[in-house]
Amino acid sequence: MSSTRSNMWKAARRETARALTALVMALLVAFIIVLITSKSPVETFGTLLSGPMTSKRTIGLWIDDVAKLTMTGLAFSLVFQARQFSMGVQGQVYMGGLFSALVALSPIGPTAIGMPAAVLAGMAAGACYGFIPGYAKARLGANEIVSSLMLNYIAVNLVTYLVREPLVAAPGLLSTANFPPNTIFPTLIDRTRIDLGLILALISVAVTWFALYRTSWGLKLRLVGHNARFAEYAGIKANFIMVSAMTASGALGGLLGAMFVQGQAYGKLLVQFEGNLAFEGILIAIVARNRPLAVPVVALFYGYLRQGALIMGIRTDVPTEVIAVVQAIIILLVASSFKFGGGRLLARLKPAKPATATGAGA
Amino acid sequence: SAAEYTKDKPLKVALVLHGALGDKSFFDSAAAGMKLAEDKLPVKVKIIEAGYQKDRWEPALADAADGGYDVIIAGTFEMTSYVAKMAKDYSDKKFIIFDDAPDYKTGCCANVLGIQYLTSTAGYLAGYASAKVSKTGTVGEILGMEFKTVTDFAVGFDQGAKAAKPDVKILKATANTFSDPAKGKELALAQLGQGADVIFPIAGSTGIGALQAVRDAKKLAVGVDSDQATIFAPTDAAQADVIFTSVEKKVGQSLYTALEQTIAGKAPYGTALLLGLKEGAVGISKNKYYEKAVPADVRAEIDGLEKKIVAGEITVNTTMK
Amino acid sequence: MTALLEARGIAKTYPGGTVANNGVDLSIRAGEVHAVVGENGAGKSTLMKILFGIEQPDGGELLLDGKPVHFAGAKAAINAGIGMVFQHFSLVPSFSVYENVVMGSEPKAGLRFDRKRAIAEVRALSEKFRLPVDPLPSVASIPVGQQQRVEILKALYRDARILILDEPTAVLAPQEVEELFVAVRSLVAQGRTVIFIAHKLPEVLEISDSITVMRAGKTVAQVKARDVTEQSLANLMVGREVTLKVDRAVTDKSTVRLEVAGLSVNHENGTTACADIDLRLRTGEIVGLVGVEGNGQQEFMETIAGHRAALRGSAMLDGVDLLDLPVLKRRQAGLANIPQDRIAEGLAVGASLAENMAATRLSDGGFVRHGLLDRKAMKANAAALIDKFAIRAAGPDAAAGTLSGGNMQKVVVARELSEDPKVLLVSQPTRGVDLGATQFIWKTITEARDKGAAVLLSSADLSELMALSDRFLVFYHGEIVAALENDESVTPEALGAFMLGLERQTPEQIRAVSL
Amino acid sequence: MIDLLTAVFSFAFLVTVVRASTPLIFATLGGLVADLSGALNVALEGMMLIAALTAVVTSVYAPWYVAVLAAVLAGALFGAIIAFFHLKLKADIILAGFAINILASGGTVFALALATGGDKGTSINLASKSIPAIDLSFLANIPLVGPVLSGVLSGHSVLSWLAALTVVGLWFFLYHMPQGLWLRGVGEYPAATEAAGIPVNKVRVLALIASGALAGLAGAQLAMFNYVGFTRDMTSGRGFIALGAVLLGARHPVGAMLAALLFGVFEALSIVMPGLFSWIPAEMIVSIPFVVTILALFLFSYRAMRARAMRGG
Ligand SMILES: Nc1ncnc2c1ncn2[C@@H]1O[C@H](COP(=O)(O)OP(=O)(O)OP(=O)(O)O)[C@@H](O)[C@H]1O
Ligand SMILES: Nc1ncnc2c1ncn2[C@@H]1O[C@H](COP(=O)(O)OP(=O)(O)OP(=O)(O)O)[C@@H](O)[C@H]1O
Ligand SMILES: [Mg+2]
Ligand SMILES: [Mg+2]
Repeated sequence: MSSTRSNMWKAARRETARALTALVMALLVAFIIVLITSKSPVETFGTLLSGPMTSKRTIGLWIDDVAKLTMTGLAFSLVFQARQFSMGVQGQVYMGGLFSALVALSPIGPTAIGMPAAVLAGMAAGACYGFIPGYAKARLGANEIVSSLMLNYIAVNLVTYLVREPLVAAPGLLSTANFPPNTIFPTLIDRTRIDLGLILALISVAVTWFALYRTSWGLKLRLVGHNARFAEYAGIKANFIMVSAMTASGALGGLLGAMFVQGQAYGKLLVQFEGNLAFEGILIAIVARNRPLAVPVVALFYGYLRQGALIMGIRTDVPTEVIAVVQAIIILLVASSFKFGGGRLLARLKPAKPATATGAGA
Repeated sequence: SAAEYTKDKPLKVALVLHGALGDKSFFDSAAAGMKLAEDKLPVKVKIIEAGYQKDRWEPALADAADGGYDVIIAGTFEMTSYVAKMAKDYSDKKFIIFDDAPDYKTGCCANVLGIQYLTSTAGYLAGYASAKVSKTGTVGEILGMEFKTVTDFAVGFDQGAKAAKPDVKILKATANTFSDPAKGKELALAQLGQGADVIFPIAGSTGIGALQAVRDAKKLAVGVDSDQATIFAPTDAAQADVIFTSVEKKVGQSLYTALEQTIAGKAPYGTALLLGLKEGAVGISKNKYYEKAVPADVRAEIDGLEKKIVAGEITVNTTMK
Repeated sequence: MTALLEARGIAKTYPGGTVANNGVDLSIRAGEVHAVVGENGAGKSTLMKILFGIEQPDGGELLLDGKPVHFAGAKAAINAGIGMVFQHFSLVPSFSVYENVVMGSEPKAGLRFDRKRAIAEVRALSEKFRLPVDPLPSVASIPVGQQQRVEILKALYRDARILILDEPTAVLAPQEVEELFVAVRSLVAQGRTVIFIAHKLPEVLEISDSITVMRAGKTVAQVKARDVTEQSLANLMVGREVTLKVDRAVTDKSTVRLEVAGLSVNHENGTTACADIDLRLRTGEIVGLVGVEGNGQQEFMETIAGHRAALRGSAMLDGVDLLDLPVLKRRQAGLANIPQDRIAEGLAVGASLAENMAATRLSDGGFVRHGLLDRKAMKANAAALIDKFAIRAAGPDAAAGTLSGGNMQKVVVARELSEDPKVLLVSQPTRGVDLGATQFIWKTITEARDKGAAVLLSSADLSELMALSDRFLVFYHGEIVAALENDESVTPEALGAFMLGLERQTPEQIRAVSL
Repeated sequence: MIDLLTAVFSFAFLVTVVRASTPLIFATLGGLVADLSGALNVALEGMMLIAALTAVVTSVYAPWYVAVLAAVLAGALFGAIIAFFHLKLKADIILAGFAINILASGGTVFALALATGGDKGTSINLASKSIPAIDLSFLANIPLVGPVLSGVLSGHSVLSWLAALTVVGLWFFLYHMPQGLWLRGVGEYPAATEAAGIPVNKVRVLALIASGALAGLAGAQLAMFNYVGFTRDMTSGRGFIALGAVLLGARHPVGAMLAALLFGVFEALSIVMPGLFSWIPAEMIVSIPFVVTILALFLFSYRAMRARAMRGG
């Protein structure tokens, strides 16, 4: 037993070392690009590295990003662990944001239960939206990648329409009225974006970990993920588990939606509020190897880099677009040290073949 | 006071764009105003492109507020609430929001200058001219998205077109995106197919696609925000040829004026300016293309209408009030 | 006369540290059938992969016709006239037989893949080497025995002088083995050389001229087949005495445990898998389902286990119709199942042993309370089973995928027997398993029987069936065509006649034994 | 309703459908080739964008067909880059694909600014060329069927014809050429092809390169015909729609084309409809293709399921 534990640590150290090596290489590439494009490269590069730490506010932005990246990373990890490749977190975020807004702006909003009610409404909406592709797959065998991608587009358009027409604060705007103050997440640190959302994200990490590794549902889910045929053989209702995993992941996505609109960043519902953050959860989940406890750690590093790059774009003469190039190269290099996830996705698209000993549980 | 700012010790200005330069209309116009200000006034400008991600806009604004600038400029209703919030936190700094204004009634924004444009007044003239030059009696509008600064162009355009020809047929399409030129082109082709021979795209890059469809069909188009014929003229004469006028929203000019007044200590911070034809902040381009496409008598009528609007004799509908 | 193909001092260590070959010598003469034998993991397949160029040796050398050669990949080996049929087939399932045969060396007409010629060539080849198989259907739709012929044809199509067959008989019925041997002899008669790997020593002795024995990555002996007996060969392989005798204890067979009546099942493509099956299974007995693979016995087992829907019929276990129940309820009713493919069906290789061993019981109070896992109980259970079944593993937390094949099989057997099932379904329990492990698994199954379990055994290995079964039910084209008590009068030949549909009993004769 | 019907059953509508579908067909075929080889190419979007810019910039200095070729090469280059990271450095293909998308969205704008001397939004400062349409209006002179023939066949981009040819060509390649067999084999069961002496990795690399080249054609059509010029993010999610179309089209070139055409029809409808039904919110019209895809997917899956159940599996 102790030997497996020490093996675990060895594996963790090896992976961390690999990721860090890649990171250093990536930063080197970033420096070269900065060297070419910036008039004061050292300063610019310094901004990339230290940007997020320059003030309480920027630290707040970073941590707020981490909370959100953690949520989307968790949502993807959960479905990936069940070997479902639903890409629907984005749609769930929009539906979650929408329903949390509907409750916050309803008569319930200003009451004492306004905030939790709005959060729960968001989670419920996200769960429903996660349920649809899951159910369609279980009952009809409809490919969840396609259906969830399409549902994303529909959710984005639906929210745009509702915000623009029926829910709009004043004609011609692209947002609803501000939510009642009591529905907005309180800040944890004054004058930063760090708010209740961070706590919700950390609770979600703990709950997801617990559900996956300490409940029978979680074990069933992982067994379905490891080998669905075996799960059926063992008497596990694989379809039920699959649908419930996608629904639970949807609830996480919906919660992220509520965190967006009820958080310090907005406090209202507006069009395209998610800014394509949801998809970055795929990167987080894959690098974290779908393990809930690793998700916030990866989010912390990735969020720092993301924030540093954005601040570099704002403060220096390196155009914002170059940052995308740096980000892309970093992802490529870090990815080159992780041989996981995609293979599973492919295996999923191909006729079932027994997997060999790939990544063990956390 | 005015004496404070010199070339060596300039007024430090940050322009925060919730997008990026290169849109050939709105942001570029604001940036042009900044360039003019740097040339002519004791002003040093930093343009910050915050990109298209909504949750980055407030941080970029805050970063500018933290960054030692005297005046911070941002545009459109999408930024207003952030500017209002920031104005409270940084009461020693000045803020200018163009194309929208905060709600001063809440008493929030003594250090914020709002600049709004009555584009409908210029839209009216363009609509009038379009209906007159249309041979088919059908004109088209292509909107990027339906929000008030966009629809304001359209309501004025509609009213003007109907004033010229009560039975004019107006086609309307919304692309739902400002960044899909292929889609804009398709929408314009569809409207051309339905008989429109003048098209007014109000849709950013999507609209640029629409202009191309008009160019290929050799019909007419109305440009938006800047004098788009002049922008196209050096590289694409055929394109410039069909843009017989543009509804100009002179963002750069009005920002220049606002900075000039700020230096002179005369800018009315704490209020909103609603600028239209009268103030010269909007207008239609009257260039050689205009003269070629619009008969002299119609041009005279339009000049007359312009005077009446300025004098308040014609009330133009608007979504801005 | 120099050897046609020679390996000298081959060494191979896999990344991860497994030393698979450690000084292997092999010398093959032209025109012989050369068997390579050894326990599971002795390094046979690895050696073959090196001969075929898809693994690179860390040391040693290969000589072909006395000249040193180096194969950078399969292509090089193929060009040198070596062909290989893998232990795990390498056929593309959705492709047709002829496509699989010619893939990589297709006949062309201009840019086109000349299908007509390919089909004709495959037909001709299959006649020439007496390997009958229809070139047109997809590989997924033909029985395993034929798939293997496709593999052999594939090698012959590339004009292999030396054909490597890695455990070709493990999946074949006796008649199919005979057919294979006919083909092998015809190959040798036409000047080809065959390297042959098998675990069943009688087969090895029957077909081969020379035998190389491997143990733990080394060559321990090379002998002439006529110089050895089964027993002496087994001793060489294992290094100790092995016996494969099973005691057939007298048990109480009075109670009917499982009563199947009128059971009919269809394949996915709508054709009949088995029709109107009636049988009774009593406590303390093993009933062997005999049949060439693809005659419905596997589908029958899967239906009882709950992985396939029945068209009609019933299967009563102590008065409850299993067919109405979901898998979990069937298990709770006392059914256990050792599936034919342990990795694909019987295990989650990425999960730990503790999890694998509890997987079938996640709804009873033993391991789960209020929806929460009792991890202590799960680990204790796994530790106990690891101990009891002598499973070689790091511990309950080790991932199942890190175990050797034989040990994986033990994990499945241990889990399925841990609850003292009333009815035990067993499919191909010793396929690809070496002597020692076979001995162990047989012992385990008979012990379960002695404790009162009713066992249904399906196996492609006739000697296994004959060693273990109390009764035989012979499946042919989805029907039971014969039912026999296992006594001295029953010979493999007699069973084979039924299996191939050459003979059948009357319904009365069948009912007398099957019920 | 009559308006809608006359609009839909017009030659102009057909031309619109073909024009809107052409980039999707290429992109879908690109996705298909990669998918069949066993790699999910999520970078179609980014490859199209890079190719679009390449086409526009090249066409300023060279004839249109050279520009199209350049776009194909650019797509192929990025196919090779993905192949390098995925197959050689063992990077996860999804991650690598997303990285290419990010690279494309920023890199094209940066490169555009370099090419135009500072413009980051559009290429209107560049005198870029268009792909010619093929005018077959002379067919109208044929008695009886002439007008219909000319209406149906005339006015499509050269690349639309190439797209049709590519579908047939790819079908021929996949099912009638040895190398097509290899490609499908590699995707379905690589071990089998390896044992048959087929260079598995080479096949995969070539498949990804071909996938990029096809995405390159999609980008060229988008930036040299549907709209002539480049604007930031002008692909607007078409690469992801193509990914869906691969699966919807049952992983067959003809199916892929039909799926792409389905999207094209609804894109064209969403163009035609606002003129006719101005009361329908724009967002709803834009959503039609997505709703239809989902319904089609559910329906097909349901029917496949029923068919399986009928056979009693
Ligand atoms: N594909 C593989 N990758 C890495 N290690 C493997 C692989 N297959 C097997 N091993 C390791 O090699 C060891 C030996 O495996 P092998 O199957 O040859 O065992 P064995 O000695 O034959 O045992 P048994 O008789 O139970 O089959 C195993 O313990 C396993 O950990
Ligand atoms: N790809 C691999 N990676 C790591 N270890 C491997 C690999 N393939 C085989 N091994 C290990 O190498 C050893 C020799 O395996 P090999 O397959 O050659 O045995 P074998 O004699 O063919 O056994 P069997 O009779 O079970 O087929 C085993 O311990 C096995 O687990
Ligand atoms: Mg073994
Ligand atoms: Mg072997």
